Amino acid sequence: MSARTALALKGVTKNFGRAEIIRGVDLEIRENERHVVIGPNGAGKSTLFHLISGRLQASSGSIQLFGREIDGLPPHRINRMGLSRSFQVTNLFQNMTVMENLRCALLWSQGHKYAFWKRVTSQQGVTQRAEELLERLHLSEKRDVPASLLSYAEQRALEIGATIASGAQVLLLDEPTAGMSRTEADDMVELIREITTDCTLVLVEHDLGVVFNLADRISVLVYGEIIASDTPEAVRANAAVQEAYLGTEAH
Amino acid sequence: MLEVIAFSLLNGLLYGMLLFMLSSGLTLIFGMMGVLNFAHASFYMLGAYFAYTMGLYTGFWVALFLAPVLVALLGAMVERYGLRRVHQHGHVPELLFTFGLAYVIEELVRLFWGNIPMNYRMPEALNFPLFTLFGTSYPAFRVFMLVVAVVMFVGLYLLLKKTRAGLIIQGSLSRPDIVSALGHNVPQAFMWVFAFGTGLAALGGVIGGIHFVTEPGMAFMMGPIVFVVVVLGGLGSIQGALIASILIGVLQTFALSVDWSLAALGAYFGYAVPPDHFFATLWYMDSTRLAPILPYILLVLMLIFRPRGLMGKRET
Amino acid sequence: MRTLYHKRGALVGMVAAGALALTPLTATQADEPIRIGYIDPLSGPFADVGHAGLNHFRFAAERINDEGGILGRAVEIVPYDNQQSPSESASHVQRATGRGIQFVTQGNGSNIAGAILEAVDRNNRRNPDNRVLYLNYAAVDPAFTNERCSFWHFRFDAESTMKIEALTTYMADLDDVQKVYLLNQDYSHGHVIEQAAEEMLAEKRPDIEIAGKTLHPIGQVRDFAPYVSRIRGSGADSVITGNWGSDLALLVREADSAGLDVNFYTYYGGGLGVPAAIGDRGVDRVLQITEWHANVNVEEDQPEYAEWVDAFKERYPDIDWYYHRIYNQMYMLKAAIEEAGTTEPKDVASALAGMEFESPTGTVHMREDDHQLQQPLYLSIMDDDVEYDVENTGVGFRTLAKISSEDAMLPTTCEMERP
Amino acid sequence: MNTTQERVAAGPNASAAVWAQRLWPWVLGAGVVVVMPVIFTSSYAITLMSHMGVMIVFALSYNMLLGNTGLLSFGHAVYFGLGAYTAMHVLRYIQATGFGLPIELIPLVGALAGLFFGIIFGSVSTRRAGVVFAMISLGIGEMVHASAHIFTGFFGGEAGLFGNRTVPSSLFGVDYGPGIAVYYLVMVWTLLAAVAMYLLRQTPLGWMANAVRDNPERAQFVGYSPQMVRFFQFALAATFAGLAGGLYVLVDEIVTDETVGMIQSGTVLLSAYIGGIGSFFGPVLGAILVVFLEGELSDITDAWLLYFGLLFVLVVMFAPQGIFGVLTQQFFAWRAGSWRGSLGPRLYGVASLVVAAIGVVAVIEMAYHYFRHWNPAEPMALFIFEVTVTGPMPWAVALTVAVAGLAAYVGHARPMLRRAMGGGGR
Repeated sequence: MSARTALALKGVTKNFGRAEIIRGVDLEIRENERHVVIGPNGAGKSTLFHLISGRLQASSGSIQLFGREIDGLPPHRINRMGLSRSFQVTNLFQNMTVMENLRCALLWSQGHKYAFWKRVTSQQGVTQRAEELLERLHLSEKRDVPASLLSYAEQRALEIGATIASGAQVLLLDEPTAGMSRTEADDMVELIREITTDCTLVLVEHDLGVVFNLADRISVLVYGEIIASDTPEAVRANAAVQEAYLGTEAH
Repeated sequence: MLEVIAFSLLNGLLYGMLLFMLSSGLTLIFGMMGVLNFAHASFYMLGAYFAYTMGLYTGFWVALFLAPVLVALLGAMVERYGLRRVHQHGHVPELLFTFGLAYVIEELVRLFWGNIPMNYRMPEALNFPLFTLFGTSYPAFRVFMLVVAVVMFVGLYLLLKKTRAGLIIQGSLSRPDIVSALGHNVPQAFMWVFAFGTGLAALGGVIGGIHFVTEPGMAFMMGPIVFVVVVLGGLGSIQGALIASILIGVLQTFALSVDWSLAALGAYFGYAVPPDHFFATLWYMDSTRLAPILPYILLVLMLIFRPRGLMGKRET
Repeated sequence: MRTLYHKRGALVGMVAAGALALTPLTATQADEPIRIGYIDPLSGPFADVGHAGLNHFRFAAERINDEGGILGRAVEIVPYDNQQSPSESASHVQRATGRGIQFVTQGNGSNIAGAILEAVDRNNRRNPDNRVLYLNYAAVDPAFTNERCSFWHFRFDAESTMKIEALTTYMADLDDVQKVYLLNQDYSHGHVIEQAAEEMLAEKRPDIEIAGKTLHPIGQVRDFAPYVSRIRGSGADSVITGNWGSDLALLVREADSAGLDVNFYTYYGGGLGVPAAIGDRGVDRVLQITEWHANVNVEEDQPEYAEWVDAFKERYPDIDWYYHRIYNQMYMLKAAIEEAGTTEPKDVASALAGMEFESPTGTVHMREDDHQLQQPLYLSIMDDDVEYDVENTGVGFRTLAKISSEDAMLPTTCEMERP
Repeated sequence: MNTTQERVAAGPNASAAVWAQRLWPWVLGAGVVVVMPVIFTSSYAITLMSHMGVMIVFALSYNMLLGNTGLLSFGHAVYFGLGAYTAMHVLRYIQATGFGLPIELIPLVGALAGLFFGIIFGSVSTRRAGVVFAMISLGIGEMVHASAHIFTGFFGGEAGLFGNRTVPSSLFGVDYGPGIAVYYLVMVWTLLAAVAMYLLRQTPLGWMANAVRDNPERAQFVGYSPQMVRFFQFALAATFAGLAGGLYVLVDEIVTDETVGMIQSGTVLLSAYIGGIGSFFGPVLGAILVVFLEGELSDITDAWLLYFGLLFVLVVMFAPQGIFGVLTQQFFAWRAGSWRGSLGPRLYGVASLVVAAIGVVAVIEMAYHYFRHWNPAEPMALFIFEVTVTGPMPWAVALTVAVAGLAAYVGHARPMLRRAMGGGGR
């Protein structure tokens, strides 16, 4: 395990009016770790992701990415610092083709920024990277199909692809296998495993099969608090977790 | 000076209440359906014309009730056969639809009633000076306008606070997803809200048509100001619409009645811009000439610094 | 993302649209009627004013044609709808010259007139073999016969400062005029009146106090209550206003309902739509300065011209013969063409310049220096006991004073370039 | 519609043949530009076509906002008008001082002014999209228009400003007095601007503009600030609008407050939308159509504004992809062979609609005659007939035609068409 800390949350809270959704979360995720956050519905998992990715601002506490404070920054700034995320609900450029989606995802990291003096399709670097990604996502056949016409599993795969395209070191994946059949979910796990070899991965996941298959470490979030954060084995054995979560959901 | 202030307040209040009649309907429609109805002022105009024509046969008092109902029915049809169809394409086409509708309504009004102002006068029963203040007589009709506007506000307030449908409407102004609580027939609910909103505008027209002028340009004149009020007051807030209406009414009336300029203000603090300075035109400009752009400056500033408006519960 | 084939349709469309443009382009022929391009608003908010003017011109043209036309050729009025837009008007000038039209006329709006004047000058400079004359029947900005004067422009209405000159001369003789309020629209027309009225009153009656002067946005004020309370606050006994249309009607109505007792000295108290909107509220209160009004025919016993006015009323029951200058303009044009023996604009212009013409109101004179018609003016007041009412309201105008053309005459700064 | 294959054809691996295919519309466009004035020689027609060029640039710049970036603006004329005013001031400056800027470059002055004001107003208005942006643009539009009457020094009051295009020197020694010379100058600029805007759509910024339009959140999570993307697009669109304003000055040699006004803003919105905001060439078609209708239809009928409004409403309701979109759709359908077997019903459908339209037009024209003519009893010319509208007969006939056409379409042709297309499409 690497010594560096990729993502560190200290005493993060989030209120919506009087409702306290996140109640003081401390979390440390090391570089190149595959970290899964689990917890019952309404525990605040998605909110936590929104806080980390900059979609929401924490009410208090600090969030650091590689030692730099990111709370309060807009999402695109956080993204440029090396953090990328996928969504629970498919969130693509629906009118664009698969290839175009990937290209868009690559533009910033390839340094093209807001350029209006060069054509996208003439940028060999972008094209090459996009083609590679297509290969790895097993979407080469669908290269020029609009995203909206892809199957659900393909859309999810493309979403993962768009997430990793920028070469971010830290990836947040929000329920990547939600709504998938068993085999589709297995394929997705396999894909994630393949394409995230040298990234730090933070997942929210319900499917416990996926969780224990993929995770290096697991954090359990219940009612806005982390009640355990440890290796899969240790979490499985943790009595508090069993009571609060596994006990109620996984008979 | 005192009389200028008193009259400006009275007239500003009056103008504000008229603005409120229009904007309350629009804020309902906008808040619930997300449709920023460009043709809203056109329904105000139709209210005036309908009431005028009807009044020739039935007299003013019948027209006062009948014209808004007719316009509301027309509004319901516009929603049912026009907006609902466009709705599936998204909000921008909806906006554009109402934009085009405003053109068409204006042309139709010109066609049927001509370009010249209508001879739409107040009923004889209200055509007398009610009281005299500082030597100026105050017509009874204006007081009547105020009464109608206040009655409307109270009625609307009770409707929204005391009835079930009202509570749901009120809820959905801040949380559009609640609309489904209206039951399974959301489209029909939309239709009636649209009809109700246009009916309110028409009521404003029945009265405003007398107070101002009933002519084909009246919608174009009123339209942008109503937007300003709705945005300023805050999305879906009836109280906000009331405050913003009165604010704009009083502000514009005051700017017109009182001699005032930045230079006067500057002189008060012992500062002056040299007359050949680039901003000198603005600096020495009379407030009367600046009055027309005041609402738009307010609008732009409000949208930049507080897009939710004065009392809005969520952003537009 | 985008496909190639989109483009073909665009070009097909372009070609199709272009093909349609062929229709209006017709060639000129020599023996056709003498055509006068009438450029005024025929759609939109000012359409009624434009149509009223058009009917005046058509009526006059028919009369001339019944009398045998000009040089044996018929006169035809060709309407162009300018939508009250300066740029649209300028392009209509171009369109008219393209069809070989040699005379254009316009009246509504000095901004429009400025654009037309510019377009006409430019055309005559660039296309010497296809010139056009601009006959201005109502745009009163003094600039057109002063610093912006042109050989190709003739004005048949009295320009704004002439009217103010006549108004103030009359007011100077009234002892009960003590405090005057100047309320005008915020554009050049209103600015000219405000400035000229202040200067001339100061010169003729230094004891008259300008109680206040206000400019308001044109065509946008719906509620004149604030202005009326300002006038009242100033203690004025008279108001001079160049307002027209609803800006005047609303002002007078508001003054009436607030019980404000002042006299309104106006330019356009009898203008289209105003009497109908003011009604009898204006009686003994609204005065106007014009080159003519219908009851002049009664007062000065002009049965022939009265017949003309009656015939017009019979033909167009909704409006009245209002533009006496159109009568002057058409008959002076006829005389000029007959004198020149040709419709060539340069020759007609030379004939028109300096022409004296016997009009029902007396001799009028087209001054050669600036092409401004010098004519008598009438100051009249709204009255409900007159033979000719206006707009079927039962209210008409009665002459208070006739100002001879010598008294209304003003010097000009025009330095005309003649070809 | 099989979009996949076309996308492949238009993809990045374009061969020389594809390049030729890409270029031919531009070559054809240039050809049309050269040929048109030979066919339509009157000075008015040439001015009309020059106006079309100006409007094309303006409408294309508008579509950079609405079509590409999803920003609905009600105040785009601000940049057109301010560009025009600035160009006019420079033209007058040249007149007054003999300053040596050649006339061919004056439109660039307009473009720079557009850019300048685009940066100023864009920085405050592009923070949000949607209704907030639309409202701010409306507010700024009203503000600038009202200012035109207040700051008469710059705007020249209601009379506007005049200039003379023949005064400045020419780079190529051309005399720009005749309209035809200006026409070619305008067209060269129009083509240049159109090509530039076409290419802009293919740049990273152009792509991200689409991305931000469709999904601003996703765009943020690939590193782009939606606000910045909107801002850049806005400033560029304002630049091209200013360029159009500069061209306008050369054509008309007059600028008035209506160039910054709401009506101008509305016209460009109508042009772009009627043509079709989904494709690059939609606004081109729309601009040509709108300028043509404004110039010609108003001479033919008093009801032209009504037709204009109805056309717009119908497009919004039934063809949100715009006229160009409908044409291309039909073109694809034809290529794909789906007209086969449904040609009869298609023609029948179109014919029934045309009949309905004729009936409606007849009713409107008669109504205008009845309500607006000083003497409704006077016979009027309607198509090839002469009718007297005070009697019931013409109304009955016209209404019958309209209703019959519509009924035939709704009740018969449309179901038939659906059946035929349902069968033929597979």
